[in-house]
Amino acid sequence: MSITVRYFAALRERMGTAEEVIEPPEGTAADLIAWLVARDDQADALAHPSTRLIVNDEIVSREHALKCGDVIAFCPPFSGG
Amino acid sequence: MSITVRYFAALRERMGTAEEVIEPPEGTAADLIAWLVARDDQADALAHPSTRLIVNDEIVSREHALKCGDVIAFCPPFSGG
Amino acid sequence: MLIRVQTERFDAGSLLNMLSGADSDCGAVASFSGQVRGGNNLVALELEHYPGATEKALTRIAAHARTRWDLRQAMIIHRVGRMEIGEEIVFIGATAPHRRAALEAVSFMIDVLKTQAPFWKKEFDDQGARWVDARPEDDRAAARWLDDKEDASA
Amino acid sequence: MLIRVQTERFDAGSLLNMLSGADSDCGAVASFSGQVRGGNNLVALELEHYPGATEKALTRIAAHARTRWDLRQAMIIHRVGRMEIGEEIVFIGATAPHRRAALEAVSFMIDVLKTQAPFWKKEFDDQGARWVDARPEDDRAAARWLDDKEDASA
Repeated sequence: MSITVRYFAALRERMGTAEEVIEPPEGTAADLIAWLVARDDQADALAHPSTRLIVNDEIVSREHALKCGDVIAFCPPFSGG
Repeated sequence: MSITVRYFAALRERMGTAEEVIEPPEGTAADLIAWLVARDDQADALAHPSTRLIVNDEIVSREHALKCGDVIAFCPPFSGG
Repeated sequence: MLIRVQTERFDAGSLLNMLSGADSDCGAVASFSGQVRGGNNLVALELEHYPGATEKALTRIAAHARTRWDLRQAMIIHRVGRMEIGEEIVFIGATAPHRRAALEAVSFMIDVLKTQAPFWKKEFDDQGARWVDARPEDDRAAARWLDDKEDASA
Repeated sequence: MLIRVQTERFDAGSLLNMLSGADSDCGAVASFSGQVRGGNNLVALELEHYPGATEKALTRIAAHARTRWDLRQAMIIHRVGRMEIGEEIVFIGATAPHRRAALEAVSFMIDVLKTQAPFWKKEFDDQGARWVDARPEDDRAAARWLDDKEDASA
């Protein structure tokens, strides 16, 4: 399935890109993280417990099932305000 | 001893005056209240537990000992803000 | 520390901006404004106070806030005299390096002011005038701060 | 309800006055402003955010405050982009018939914003730049509101 992945702030700098479109197998956000880490060691930061996931503009847990066309964003801990 | 007594808000209206200078015997604020009530039935409101006492600009309890020249104010419950 | 009791109207926005621009090591500015609330056929309020004692009470409240929280500025402006619906009555402001201190100090100052500063409100409606009673919930709100002496800014 | 994410500077005083004049049945207006705090050789901040998701998060936070307290207005204005020391970052405001609702809603909105809205701060000092870490005390401050579902406005 086709998924758009976005990286923000420190994770954007670490991944060296703000956005990519990938074709992972079906699964949850956790499955996607494992797939991304297997693809590229640099992606281990995505697996850090402090990383927040936003799918289609909503914060989700790692158990969230992804579907084709989803936009998932990997976010370091928020520090606004 | 000479004491200046001030009345505020509803107590001012009830006592019919904003200020008077009186010559009560020495004693505490509680003694003064008893003296004022004995002088004038209208003054019973001064004895109400909700009445606050301010002596020389400081909130005091009924046990506060008065001295000659003090200014004591009888205050209904505050309602500012 | 700025304490003022005045009959003149004031501009809450200007007061807030005075606080905001005061210190470069302040991350946080909090404010509370009280204004005359319409309803129940209210036409206007009249605020009486005890000149001299009022200013001392407000100064003590702001000083107390400054010993309890790490503040830079503390401001209490309170009007007296006659006020129409929607007019400002009181402005409370605090600045601090960190938000919790500014927010709690403002809550503290308005809560304690309600029960410790000699102001009295008289409400005028189409029937006449009456003095506003003290509210038990105001006593509880103040007691919450005054009974609990520990620093709540953590 | 006014939610805005913008690069432009804003005037906190004007925003406060917008709130103050809005409703005649409002006795209380509370605000919080966050601004860039100097110190530690800080020169400037840069705020990154997730366009779209940010506005949704802020809208959800303000709507949540309105279900939890009896509010008339709720306002969240947050800047993004580069900001110098002393510049405003965020303005939070609420109006309500009663003060406790306005004060608590403002504390709630800033506490929850810190942990639930996708903003990231980068600090620039004389050594270079670094991303600001999340602070455990911010998590605790937000959890205090989100774990405790009862209405605290009593």
